Amino acid sequence: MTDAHPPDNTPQAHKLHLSRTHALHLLREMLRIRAFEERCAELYTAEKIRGFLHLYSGEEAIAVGIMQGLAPTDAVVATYREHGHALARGLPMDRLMAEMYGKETGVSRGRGGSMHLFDAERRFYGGSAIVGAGIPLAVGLALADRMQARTQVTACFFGEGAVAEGAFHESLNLAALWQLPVLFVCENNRYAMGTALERSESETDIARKAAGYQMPAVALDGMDVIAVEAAAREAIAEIRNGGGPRFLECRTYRFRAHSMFDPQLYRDKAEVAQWKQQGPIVRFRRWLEAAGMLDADTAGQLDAEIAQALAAAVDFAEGSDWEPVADLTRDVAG
Amino acid sequence: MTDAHPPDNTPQAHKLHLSRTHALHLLREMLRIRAFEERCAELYTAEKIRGFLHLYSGEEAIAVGIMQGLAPTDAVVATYREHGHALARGLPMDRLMAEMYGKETGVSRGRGGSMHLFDAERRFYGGSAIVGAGIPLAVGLALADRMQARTQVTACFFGEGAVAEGAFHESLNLAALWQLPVLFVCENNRYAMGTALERSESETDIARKAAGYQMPAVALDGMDVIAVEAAAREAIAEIRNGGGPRFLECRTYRFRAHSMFDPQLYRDKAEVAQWKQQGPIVRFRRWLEAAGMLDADTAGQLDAEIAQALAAAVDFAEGSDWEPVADLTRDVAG
Amino acid sequence: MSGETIQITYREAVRAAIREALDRDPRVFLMGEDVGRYGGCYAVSQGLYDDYGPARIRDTPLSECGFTGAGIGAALGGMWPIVEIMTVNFSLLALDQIVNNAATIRHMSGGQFHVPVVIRMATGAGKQLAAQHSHSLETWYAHVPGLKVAAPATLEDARGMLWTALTDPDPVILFEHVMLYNRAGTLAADASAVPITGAAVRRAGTDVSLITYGGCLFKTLEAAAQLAAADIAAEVIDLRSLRPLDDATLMASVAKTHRAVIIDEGWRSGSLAAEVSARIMEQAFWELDAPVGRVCSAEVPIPYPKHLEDAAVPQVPAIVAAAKATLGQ
Amino acid sequence: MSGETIQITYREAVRAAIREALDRDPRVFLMGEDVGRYGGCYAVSQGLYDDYGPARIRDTPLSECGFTGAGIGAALGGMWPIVEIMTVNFSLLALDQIVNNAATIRHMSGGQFHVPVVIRMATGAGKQLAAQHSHSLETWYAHVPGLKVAAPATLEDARGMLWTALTDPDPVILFEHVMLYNRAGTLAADASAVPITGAAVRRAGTDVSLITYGGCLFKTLEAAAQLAAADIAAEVIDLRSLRPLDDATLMASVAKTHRAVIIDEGWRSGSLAAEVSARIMEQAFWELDAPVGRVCSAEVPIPYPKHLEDAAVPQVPAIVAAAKATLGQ
Ligand SMILES: Cc1ncc(C[n+]2csc(CCOP(=O)(O)OP(=O)(O)O)c2C)c(N)n1
Ligand SMILES: Cc1ncc(C[n+]2csc(CCOP(=O)(O)OP(=O)(O)O)c2C)c(N)n1
Ligand SMILES: [Mg+2]
Ligand SMILES: [Mg+2]
Repeated sequence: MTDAHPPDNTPQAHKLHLSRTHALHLLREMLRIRAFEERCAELYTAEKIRGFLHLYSGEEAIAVGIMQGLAPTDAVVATYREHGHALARGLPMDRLMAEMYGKETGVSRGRGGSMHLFDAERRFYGGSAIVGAGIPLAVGLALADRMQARTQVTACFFGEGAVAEGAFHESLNLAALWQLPVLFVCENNRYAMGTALERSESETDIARKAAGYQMPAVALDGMDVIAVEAAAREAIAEIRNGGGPRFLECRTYRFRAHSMFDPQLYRDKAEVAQWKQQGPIVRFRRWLEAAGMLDADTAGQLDAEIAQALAAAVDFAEGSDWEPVADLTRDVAG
Repeated sequence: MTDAHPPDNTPQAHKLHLSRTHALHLLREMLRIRAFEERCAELYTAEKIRGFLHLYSGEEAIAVGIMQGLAPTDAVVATYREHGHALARGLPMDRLMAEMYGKETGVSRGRGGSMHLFDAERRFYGGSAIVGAGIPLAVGLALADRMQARTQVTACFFGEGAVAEGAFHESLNLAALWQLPVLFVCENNRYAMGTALERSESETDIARKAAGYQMPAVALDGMDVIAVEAAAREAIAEIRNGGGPRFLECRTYRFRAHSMFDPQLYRDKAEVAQWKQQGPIVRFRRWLEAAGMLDADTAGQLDAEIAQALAAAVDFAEGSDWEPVADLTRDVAG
Repeated sequence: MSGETIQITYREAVRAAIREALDRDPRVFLMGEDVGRYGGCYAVSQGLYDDYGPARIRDTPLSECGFTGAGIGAALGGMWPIVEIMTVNFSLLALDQIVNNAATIRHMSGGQFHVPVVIRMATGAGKQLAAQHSHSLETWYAHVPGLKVAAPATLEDARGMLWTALTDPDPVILFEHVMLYNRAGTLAADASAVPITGAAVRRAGTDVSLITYGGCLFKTLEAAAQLAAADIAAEVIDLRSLRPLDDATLMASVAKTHRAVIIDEGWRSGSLAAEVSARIMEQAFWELDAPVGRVCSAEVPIPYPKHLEDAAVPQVPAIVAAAKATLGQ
Repeated sequence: MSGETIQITYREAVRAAIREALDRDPRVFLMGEDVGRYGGCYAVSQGLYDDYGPARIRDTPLSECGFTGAGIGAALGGMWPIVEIMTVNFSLLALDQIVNNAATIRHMSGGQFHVPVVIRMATGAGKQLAAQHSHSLETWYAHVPGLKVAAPATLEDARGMLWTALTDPDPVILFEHVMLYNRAGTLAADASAVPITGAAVRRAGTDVSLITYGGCLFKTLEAAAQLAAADIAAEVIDLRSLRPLDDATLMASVAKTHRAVIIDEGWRSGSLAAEVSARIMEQAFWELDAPVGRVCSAEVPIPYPKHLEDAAVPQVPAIVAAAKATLGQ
């Protein structure tokens, strides 16, 4: 397979007029996510975080790139691997960390944990642990916007594994049939748990598959934050102008195990190592340095800021209270 | 829409070396089905048949054409509109009629009725009343054949409405991924109950949609029994030779209401009339006459034979017993 | 109330309720398979498409998971969708969306989101539609916290529950029994919203409580009439709300009659009737003069022929017999 | 029996059962998401892929409806498939196939066809997986005629039920509680098939019957031990088979103890516990000295944090208290 190797090494910066401020913002966003994820892994080992924990390391360029194109009134639907989306969408790191702990100050009162992050203010609709089940929701959110004559867009993230689910098929058809304002973002990290794409799809070109719903679809290098941002901006503008749904297949790779329980029997260490060298952060950082936009001082400062924010978030989580047992059945009908 | 009109009028007989015997066989099969269906409609009005009754009139060329290519050991999975498939597969007309009545001598002991015809001997697996739900079964039957190193084919019939269901998507992917011996036959009669194809699918070219699963797929005139037979024979041969699944979209039209409860508010009488003129039987008969294969005598004889068989079937059904209430819970586990 | 009444069928009552909702609030719309041009598989929405157009009477493809999920999403997005799933049989394809999304989001999000969707579906046997088209799975839905579940059996409830369900911030499932659509009767001309919680005593009595809902209500009332002829005063309770259950009304009745039979078209094992029986056990055991009985469907896929279908589902004689059995007769 | 024993976990016992089945009959194969190269989401099938290859240890795409239906079809076609649905939570996507196809075909075809499929799935809460990953929906499956449903709780049953289920001509659903996989213990080295119908008395007692299954069995045994310390002799019954229920064993126990509590991780309303309670009501009412109690899950989507998850599902103190309550303590 020709695309079984990491993509080449040149971020597509020419597609955007990239100011240094914005470039550093993108880097900061990706670094924040990476740092958060790596800390989560430690906290999992320390048994501060429990349940399932799915980390986003390696895929940061997608969430960060896409979010650049969204307005605050747009909506986001994500998956169980959604810390990155939440952070990039602007959910506060401390409340996210508190949610990881299951504390009452968490974004979902601690009830959701890693897989169920919600934020009404930022129209962040989770955080769904059923593969593919967020896709119909996104279609419905877009339908609501359309019926209320709002020009909002709903961005819907899912993995390439979800493409095999019936929910994917039914939803793409609905969105295309009704020309709804949905941006479908497939995070194709080549594996669904241990199942490689070519063992789950008869058509491995996901963008082509999506195009079969009569929906404009493109595949792009999901490790190039600039390419993702450019594609997102273009697609979102078209959607907002009433052009109907758009589909972006972002090709990427997950650097870590599927979840913390995964011994990764299904892929070679060498494959992982090779992809890591082409990771979204190292590449972008290298490129920024070459372009003279990032010096050691700035880099150090960025890292320090992030470390501080993260430490504060952990402190916040540690210091927060558990929801009282008496509130167990609060917020439930029937 | 260019294909909103009935197809042209020339059966594709050149595709087969058509003997008169075989030609008359095809005609007889279609006539048997038509006669059965029209009698069922009367019996429904007479309240001999109850429940839902979905008639196949207008679509006979598909079941008849496809069945020509199947061996007795092949398997068939059909829908709730499956009287034609059952007859063409060789299920005895009298036991089918008894099933319509709900009599114990029926092919399903009378328990299934119109929507649930079964015959183990002829590997006829029903008769499913959940749209799309037969498709995964067909995939499984083919998997069983494959795993047991048999060269059998499973023919799976469904309407174009089923294409929107998740079950369709998941099943086509599985069949293509595993290269299973399934012949998918989409009976595209342009409507799912009252929903026209263009209101249910963003991609109205169903064959193209199927091809998106990396499965050879063709669309054909489903009102031309010769064309259907030719396509079926070709596809089945390829499947049997290990070529993996094939997809036939047979374009057709249902002459009657969706079921006996349908006032047909969603389509014009003129549209129906126009299609009827191009019906599979009138066209084939006209062509046979022109080719000198059918004279008035033979036609009269055919009609008489069929009328007699049908009368016998009705008598058989009328004369049969009901399953005793004491047997209600026979054949059920748990 | 004006005192004026109209003649109306159950089907028309549901339609009138949908119409009223569409008129009252622009957030309301109806979506489902063939609700528009076809007029609804049970003709409930006939005429609405012409009056409200394709956006608000929205035909969907055959995609139960997709459009039910979209209805839930639209509710999250500020609409008040009425999702029609043709029948409970097809709702199995949408269960994941209902159970894992609609029912969980409010609690799981710490109360940030509500899902004001109403999902209507036809249920039950009686039309000789055989094994795949005759389910009564109300008990499954009634099992799920986060949902409210109601079964309008009367014209008043068919007319009145929809608006209440729509204004409820949580997802509400409404079950309409297929054998009720053609029932005709009189209804107050100004009939409007009724509660979706709380059972109703449909006939007062002192000897035995007959507890039922949906399609079995009228069979049970008929049984009560026959029992009256045998000098047994049966009280008939229509659960109306299947989740939550109205324990107070049930227990008050049992405290009076000391005997109860539950009539439920669901298969016996794991039926809603079991839950009602268990609650009477827990809350009114010491009141009971006889074990609580159940009249449920036989545990078999429902067969097509009328005599077997009839034999499979609850019928008046069985109800009468069960009621008498609690009295030792 | 040789008398020889081995140390084994529940997970290994299931794996040994799968291995044995694969060895015994060429019709047997395992299919499901990540059963192969990954080794199974709960590591049950680890190592099997290497030994049996991709055809018999068949990884599927994320298509619960499709591959479960394909398993049912393969069973119709003469195979004996073991379909693994990772967890009951995802089985909602496959319910249509299970209820409308697997459970109906034998009866609906007049007995012509059988569906010898076995569907295994993990169930239950306890791993802090939150609202969408912690369901206990055994009661739903136990409601459906045409299915057999069993819940192996012990090592013997984990080892022995699979072969019985495979040789059964009808579809069998096996529930494996997630909290059991790591349980270790001793098992006869030559352990083999055990029945999938019939309850087991896991501890004999005379004062109260504690009736349970699956993940709650060990909590219930622990409660019985605590009760013994308080001089209450609890009998512990493991239902094992959830459909059909073994009424005889249940009623024999109640006839002896005159008191019963059912412990069930399902949500209380519409729980399997309700069915058991209703059956005791019907079949043993006059034996009862106290109302039958239920210890079930709180009616709430299961929350993530441990203290709330623990509060939501049955725990030993609640079982002890419910048992004592039947004795007026
Ligand atoms: C319906 C359903 N089936 C199975 C699972 C278990 N599961 C969780 S994540 C996952 C893999 C999903 O892969 P993909 O969609 O590619 O997303 P990724 O994890 O790679 O980001 C599986 C099988 C699930 N959560 N939901
Ligand atoms: C899952 C499901 N949804 C809805 C229905 C109701 N229904 C029965 S047939 C039908 C239309 C199917 O159309 P199509 O697949 O085109 O087949 P046709 O009837 O035209 O032969 C519908 C909506 C059903 N039986 N099953
Ligand atoms: Mg993936
Ligand atoms: Mg059609």
